[in-house]
Amino acid sequence: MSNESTNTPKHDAIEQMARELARDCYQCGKCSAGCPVGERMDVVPNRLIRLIQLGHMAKAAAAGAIWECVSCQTCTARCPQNVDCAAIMDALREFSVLRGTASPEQNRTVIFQRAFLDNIRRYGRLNEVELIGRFKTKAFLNDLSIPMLFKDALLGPQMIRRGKFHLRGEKVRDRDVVTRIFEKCNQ
Amino acid sequence: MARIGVFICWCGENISRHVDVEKLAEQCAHLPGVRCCLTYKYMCSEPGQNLIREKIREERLNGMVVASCSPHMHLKTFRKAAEAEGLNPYLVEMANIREHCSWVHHDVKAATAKAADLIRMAVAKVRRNHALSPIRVPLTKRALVIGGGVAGIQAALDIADAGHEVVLVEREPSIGGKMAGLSETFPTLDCSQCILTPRMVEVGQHPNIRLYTYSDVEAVEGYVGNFSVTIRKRARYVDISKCTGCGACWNACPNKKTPSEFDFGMGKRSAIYVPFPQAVPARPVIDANACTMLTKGKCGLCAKKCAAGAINFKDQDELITEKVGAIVVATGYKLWDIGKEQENAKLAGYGEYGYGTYKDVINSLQFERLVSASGPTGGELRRPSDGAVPKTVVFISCVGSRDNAKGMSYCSKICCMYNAKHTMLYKHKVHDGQAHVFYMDIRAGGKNYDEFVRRAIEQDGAQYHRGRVSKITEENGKLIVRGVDTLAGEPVTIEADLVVLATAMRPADGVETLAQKLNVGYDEYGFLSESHPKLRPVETNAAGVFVCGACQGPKDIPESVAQASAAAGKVQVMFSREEITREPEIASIDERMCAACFTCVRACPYNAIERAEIRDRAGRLIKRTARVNPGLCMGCGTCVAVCPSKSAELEGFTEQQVYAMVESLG
Amino acid sequence: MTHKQPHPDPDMTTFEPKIVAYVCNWCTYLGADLAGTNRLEYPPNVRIIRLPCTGRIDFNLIVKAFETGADAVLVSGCHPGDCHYTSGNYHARRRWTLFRELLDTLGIEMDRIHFTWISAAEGRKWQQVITEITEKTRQMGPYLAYKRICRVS
Amino acid sequence: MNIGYYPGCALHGSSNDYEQSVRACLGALGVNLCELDDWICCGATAAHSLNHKLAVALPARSLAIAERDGYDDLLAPCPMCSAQLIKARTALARDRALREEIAATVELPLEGRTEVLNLIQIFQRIGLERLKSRATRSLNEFKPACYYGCLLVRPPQALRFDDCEHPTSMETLLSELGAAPVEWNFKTECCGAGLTMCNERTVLDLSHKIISNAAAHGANCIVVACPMCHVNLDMKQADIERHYGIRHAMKVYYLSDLVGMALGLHENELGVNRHFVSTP
Ligand SMILES: Cc1cc2nc3c(=O)[nH]c(=O)nc-3n(C[C@H](O)[C@H](O)[C@H](O)COP(=O)(O)OP(=O)(O)OC[C@H]3O[C@@H](n4cnc5c(N)ncnc54)[C@H](O)[C@@H]3O)c2cc1C
Ligand SMILES: Cc1cc2nc3c(=O)[nH]c(=O)nc-3n(C[C@H](O)[C@H](O)[C@H](O)COP(=O)(O)OP(=O)(O)OC[C@H]3O[C@@H](n4cnc5c(N)ncnc54)[C@H](O)[C@@H]3O)c2cc1C
Ligand code: SF4
Ligand code: SF4
Ligand code: SF4
Ligand code: SF4
Ligand code: SF4
Ligand code: SF4
Ligand code: SF4
Ligand code: SF4
Repeated sequence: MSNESTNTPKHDAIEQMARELARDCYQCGKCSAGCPVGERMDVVPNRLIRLIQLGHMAKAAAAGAIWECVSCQTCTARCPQNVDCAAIMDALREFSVLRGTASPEQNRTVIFQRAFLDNIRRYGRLNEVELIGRFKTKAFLNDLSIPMLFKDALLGPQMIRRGKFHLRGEKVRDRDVVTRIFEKCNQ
Repeated sequence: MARIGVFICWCGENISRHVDVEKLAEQCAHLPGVRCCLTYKYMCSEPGQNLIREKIREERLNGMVVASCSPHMHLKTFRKAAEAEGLNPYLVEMANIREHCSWVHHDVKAATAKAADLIRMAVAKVRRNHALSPIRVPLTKRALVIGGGVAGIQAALDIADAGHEVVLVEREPSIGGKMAGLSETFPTLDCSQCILTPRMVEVGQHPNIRLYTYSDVEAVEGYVGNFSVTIRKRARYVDISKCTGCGACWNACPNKKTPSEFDFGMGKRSAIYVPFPQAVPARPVIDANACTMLTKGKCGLCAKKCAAGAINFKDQDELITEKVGAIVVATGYKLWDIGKEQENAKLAGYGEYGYGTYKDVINSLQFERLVSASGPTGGELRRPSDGAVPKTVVFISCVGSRDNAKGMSYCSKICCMYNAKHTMLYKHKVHDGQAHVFYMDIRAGGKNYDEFVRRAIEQDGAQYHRGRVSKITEENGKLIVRGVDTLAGEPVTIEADLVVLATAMRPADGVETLAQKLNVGYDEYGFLSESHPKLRPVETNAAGVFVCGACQGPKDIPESVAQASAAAGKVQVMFSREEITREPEIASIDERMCAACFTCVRACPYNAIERAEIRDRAGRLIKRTARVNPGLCMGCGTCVAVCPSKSAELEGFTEQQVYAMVESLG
Repeated sequence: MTHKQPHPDPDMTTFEPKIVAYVCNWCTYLGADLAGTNRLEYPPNVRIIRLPCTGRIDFNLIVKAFETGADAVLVSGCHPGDCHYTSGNYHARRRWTLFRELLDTLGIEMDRIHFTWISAAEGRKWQQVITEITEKTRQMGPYLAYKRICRVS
Repeated sequence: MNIGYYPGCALHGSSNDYEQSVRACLGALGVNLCELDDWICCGATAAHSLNHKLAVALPARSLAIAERDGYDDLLAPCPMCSAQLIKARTALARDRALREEIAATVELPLEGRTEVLNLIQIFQRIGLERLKSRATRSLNEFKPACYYGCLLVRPPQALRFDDCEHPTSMETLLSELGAAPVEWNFKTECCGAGLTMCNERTVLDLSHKIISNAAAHGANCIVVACPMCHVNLDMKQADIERHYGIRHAMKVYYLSDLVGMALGLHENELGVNRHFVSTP
C-alpha cells in the first residue's frame, strides 16, 4: 500500500477534481441502480462517490469496480443532481494508475487510452495496427500475459480477409500542428 | 412659521452613556424652526409622553422630533401622543440616536456629533411635512373563494358561518377537489368521502354561499375592500335550476366512451355526466366535445328523456360580476404528468420510468382510484393492463421531486405519507401481495405520522429499499424495476405487476394567470407567495387577497384545512370593521405637469396607476394623465423615481423632504 | 490623480469621510437597527436616510449627496425577491444600470458609489459594509474632485 | 446536395465496411460527401478521460477546418466522433473565453458554427418523404431491433438527440420503409463499446444480453448506427456464442445497409458481405 503523503501534485489535482465532481451527490443511488455492470461491482458507484466525499480517495481508487465500468454514461445521464459520475470513474482510474494500486490487468484500460492518445499525437489519426501492437507489448510487459497477446490474433486473419485491416495506417498532412495542440494542452 | 419641538431621550443610560445629551440639546435648540428642545430619562414612559404633550400645548408646536430609538420601535407611540394633543400625527418624526448611534459608536464626541446630524436631518424634514389623515375606504363584506377543494370548502364555510356572504368559484363541474377522489386518508385511514361529503353538501345548502361551478375567474378589478370580479360561467347545457339530478339523461346517453377525468382516465363516462355520484351540485354537465348533438347535430336523446326539460343545447357562456371585499385563493395542486409531452423545454420528463408507455406504471392518484370503493374497479385492486390482481407492487418516491436535473428541487412533502398508506391499503386488499417502496428519506413529520410509517413496515410488511429506481422495462407482462438498496450497497431488481409513481405535487394549471390577475406573487414553480413564511402565512402582498391549501405549497389535508381556517379568520378580522383605513403615505400625481408618458404605469409593482383623461365640461379631451388609485398604492415610491417630468410625489417622502434632509448635512 | 490636491485640513490623518446611505425601511434600516441591538460597533461616519424602498431612489439623490459634500454614497435595500414591495428593488437595479453610464460620463468616481443588499437579519453585514466603505473612502481621501465637476458642467 | 463529411478513424480503419455502406447509401440518394480536408482524430474517450482541454481541442480543430471550408453541416457517422464534436461545439458556443483560447490552440479561427449530424439525422434532414419516394424495395422481411447504444443519446444534456430513454427515430425511419421494428428493452443499454480491448468478459456479457433480448422480442436482425456497436455485436458474436454455448446467428446491420437495400442497392455494394455473421 502506498501512503497518502506520497501524493504528487498530479494526484492532488485529480483528487480535487473528483471531490469537486462528487460534491453535489446526495446518495440517492440512481447511478448504481442503472449501471449495467452494477452487479459485478465490489463497491457500487454511489458508494465510491461517498468515499470521495469523505476524502477516502485512495480507498475508492482501490475498488475493483472502477475497472468494471464501461463508461456508458448511464449514471451521468440519469443523476438527479447532475453529478458526472462517469467522469468520476475516469478520475478514479487515472488516480489508481498514478498511485500504482491498479493491478497489471486493470492498468490496461488506462494503458490503452494512453497508447491511443500517443498514437494520435504522432499521426493525427488512429493507426490501428500500431496501436494494437504497442498496446499489446505494453500490456504484455506490464503483466506478462501471453493469452492477452494472442487473443485477438485469431480474429486478425478474418479481418484481413474482410478487408478490415489497413497495414499502413493514415496520417494527417499537418502533423506539426497536432503536435503543437498536444503540447499546448499538456501545459 | 415652523414651531418645532425636539425631545431627546436618555433611554436611561442606553443613549446618555455615549451621547452627551445635554450638549446635544444645547446645539439643537438653535436649529432653524426649533421652538424648544428638552431631554428626559425615558421619553416613552408615561411622564415622558406627558412632558411632550405639555410642550405641544404650551408652545403650540406644529411639528416635533423625538430623538430616541428606532421609529420601528416607538413612532406609533409618539404619533398617538401627538394626536391626543391635537397635533397631526404625520407631523412627528424621529431621529434614531440609539440603534444607529449610541449603541454602535462608543466615542462620545463622534457619537454626539452624529446624533446632532441625525436630529438636524429630522428637523429639516419635519418642517416640510404635511398634515395627513389616514385614507378610509369603504368595505364590501363579501368574500370570493377561488377553488372548491377541501381548503376552499373550509374557508368558505368558516366565513359563511361567521355571517358573511361567500362567492365560491370552482372550475370543475363539482366541488371537492382531489380529496373527493382519495380512498382512505392518513394518518387515521378514515374514508375520504365519508368526511368530505357532508362538508360539500353543507356548502351546497348554505344560505350564505353562492356557488359557481364549471366557472372561471375572468377578471379582477378594484382593490382591497372593493373588488369587482367577473366570473365566466361556462356553458353547461343543463339548466341546474330545473334539473332534479334524476340521472335519466346520463343513463340514456349513447356516448359512454370518454375517459373519466375523475378516475384519471381509468374509467369511462358518458357525454352528459356528473363527475362522481356525491358531486355538489349533483347536476350533470354536457361535455361539448363528446356530445354528438353538439358536435354533429345528431342525437338529443338526453333531452328527450329529461322530464324536467332541463337540457338546453343552445346554452352559452355567461359573464357575471360580483362585488367582494376579500379574496381567498385555494386552487390546489396537480400531480406532475411526467410523460413525454412537457409544457416547457426545461422539463425533460422521465423516459426511464415508462409512464405513458407501460399501462401498469401509474401515478399515485390513479392508485387512489384503484383502491377506492367508488373507483373504476369498485374497490378491488386490479391493474389497468389486464385486470389481474397485482401480487408485487413497487411504489417509487420522489419522482420529479428533489430532482435538480430535470424535475422540481423541492420535496413534495406528502408522498412519503401516502406511500406508506398505499402499502397498507394494498396489504389489506391483497393479503398475499408484497409491497416494495423505493425511497431516499422518509419524511413523516407530524402528529402520529412516523408511527404510521412504522406500522406500514412492521405490521403490514412493506419492504422499504433506500435508493432510487433507475429504469423500468417490461418483459413478459412483468415490469422489471431496476433499483438499488444503498444501505446494502447493492442493485436490486424487482419483477413487479404494478408500479406506482409518487410524482411531484405542482400547482394547478393556470395558477400563474390567475395570480397575475390578482397581483399575487408566485415562485419559480408557480406556488403562490405568502407575505411572510412565518408571520403572515396566509396573507399575500396584495392587500385583501389570501391563500390557503396546496396552491401555496405542497400540503396534506390537515394543513390545508388549518390554513383555510386561518385565511377565513383573516377575512373575518377585515370584515369586523366598517371601513378600511390605510396609511396615507402614498403617491399622487400632479396632473397638470404629467406628460402622460406612462412610465410610472409600467413601473408600479401594484398596478396602482391608471391612465386617465381630463376633459372640459363639453367633454372635449384636454389632456391625458396618469392617476394613482389610492386604494391600490402601497407607497413604494417607484413612480416618483421613474417619472421623467417629476410629476409624481410620495407623501412622507416628498422630493422636498428628502432633499432637505440631504442638504442639512452640507 | 485628482484627490492628491491639497486639502484644507493640513493633517490628512484627521480626514473623516462623510457617507450618505439611502436605505429601505423594511430591510436595511432594520438590519442597521439589529446591528444596534447587538451592539456591533462600526465607524460613525454614515448618515442614514430612510426611504420606503430602494425603488424610491432617484439617482439625482446620489448626485445631490455628492453636491452637499458626501465622500461616498451607499444604496442598500432588500435582497432580490425579498422586496417588501414585490419588485421595487428590481426597478432600482434596472435603473441603476442606466444611470451608471450617465454618472460615469459625468465623471463621477464610480467607486464612491456602493450598492448592496442587507436584510433585516443582517446586522453583522451592515457593520461590515459600513466599516469597509469607511475604510475605503478614507483611503481614497475627500471627494474634492466633485467640486471641480460641478464647476465644469 | 453537398455535405461535409467527417469519417473518423474507425471508418477509415477496421470499420471501413461502415464507410462503404454510408457512402453507397447516401450516394444513391444524391448526397455528395465531401471529406473534410486533413481532419484529425476526435480523441474519443481517451482524451475525454485523460485531458479535458485536449478533449475540446482535438474535435475543435476539425470543426474549425469545416468552418474554414464553409460547411454548415458536418456528417459524422460514428457516434463517438459526433458526440465529441457536438460536446466541443456546445462548450465553445457557450463560452467566449474558451473559444478564443481553443482557437489559439488549434491555430484556426473558430466560432462553433458548423452543425454536426449523426447518421440518423442526415436521413431526417433528407426527409422521410424523399426517402420513401426513392425506395424501390420494401423492407418487409426485416424485423429489426433498433439499437442505439450509449453514444447516440448520452449524455442527453449535451446531445439533445431523441428521447434518451426511449429513442424512436430509427424505428420511425425503418417502418416508413416497410420494416417492422420490434419493441424491446435494450435499445440504450451499453454493449461495452470501447472496452473490447481491455475487459473482454464484460463486453461479451453485455452484448450477449442485448442480442438475447432482441431475439426474445422477435427481432430477426439488429440495426446499429455505430462502428463499435457493430464490432461488439457482429465481430464478437462468435466469441459470445462460444462463451455462452448458445447459437444466436443474429445479423447486425448498419442503418445505412437497410436504407441502402430499400433504395435497391445490393448487399455487396453496401459491404454487408464483409460482416462476420452474415458470411460464416
Ligand atoms: C395520491 C395522494 C394521496 C393523498 N392522500 C392524502 C391523505 O391520505 N391524507 C391527507 O391528509 N392528504 C392526502 N393527500 C393530499 C391532499 O390531496 C391535499 O392536501 C388536498 O387535496 C389539498 O386540498 P386543496 O383544496 O388545497 O387542493 P385541491 O384538492 O387540489 O382543490 C383545488 C380545487 O380548486 C379548483 N381550481 C383549480 N384552479 C382553479 C381556478 N383557476 N379556478 C377555479 N377553481 C380552480 C380545482 O378544480 C380543485 O377543485 C394526498 C394527495 C395525493 C396526491
Ligand atoms: C432548537 C429549536 C430551533 C427552532 N428553530 C426554528 C426555526 O428556525 N424556524 C421555525 O419556524 N421554528 C423553529 N423552532 C420551532 C419554534 O420554536 C416553535 O414552532 C414555536 O416556538 C412554537 O410556538 P408556540 O407559541 O406554540 O410555543 P412556545 O414558544 O413554547 O410558547 C408557549 C408559551 O406558553 C407559555 N405557557 C406554557 N404553559 C403555560 C400555562 N400553563 N399557562 C400560561 N402560559 C403557559 C410558555 O411560557 C410560553 O411562553 C425551533 C425549535 C427549537 C427547539
Ligand atoms: S445518481 Fe447522482 S446523486 Fe444519486 S447517488 Fe449517483 S451520483 Fe449521487
Ligand atoms: S459509466 Fe460506468 S459507472 Fe456509470 S453506469 Fe456506465 S458502467 Fe456504470
Ligand atoms: S423612547 Fe426609545 S430610547 Fe427613549 S426610553 Fe423609550 S425605548 Fe428608550
Ligand atoms: S334527466 Fe333532466 S332532470 Fe334528470 S338529471 Fe338529467 S338533466 Fe337533470
Ligand atoms: S345529446 Fe349528447 S349528451 Fe345527450 S344523450 Fe346525446 S350524446 Fe349524450
Ligand atoms: S415527501 Fe417523501 S416521497 Fe415526497 S418528495 Fe418528499 S421525500 Fe420524496
Ligand atoms: S411617469 Fe410622470 S409624466 Fe409619465 S405618466 Fe407617470 S406621472 Fe406622468
Ligand atoms: S408609490 Fe409605488 S405603489 Fe404607489 S403608485 Fe407609486 S409605484 Fe405604485
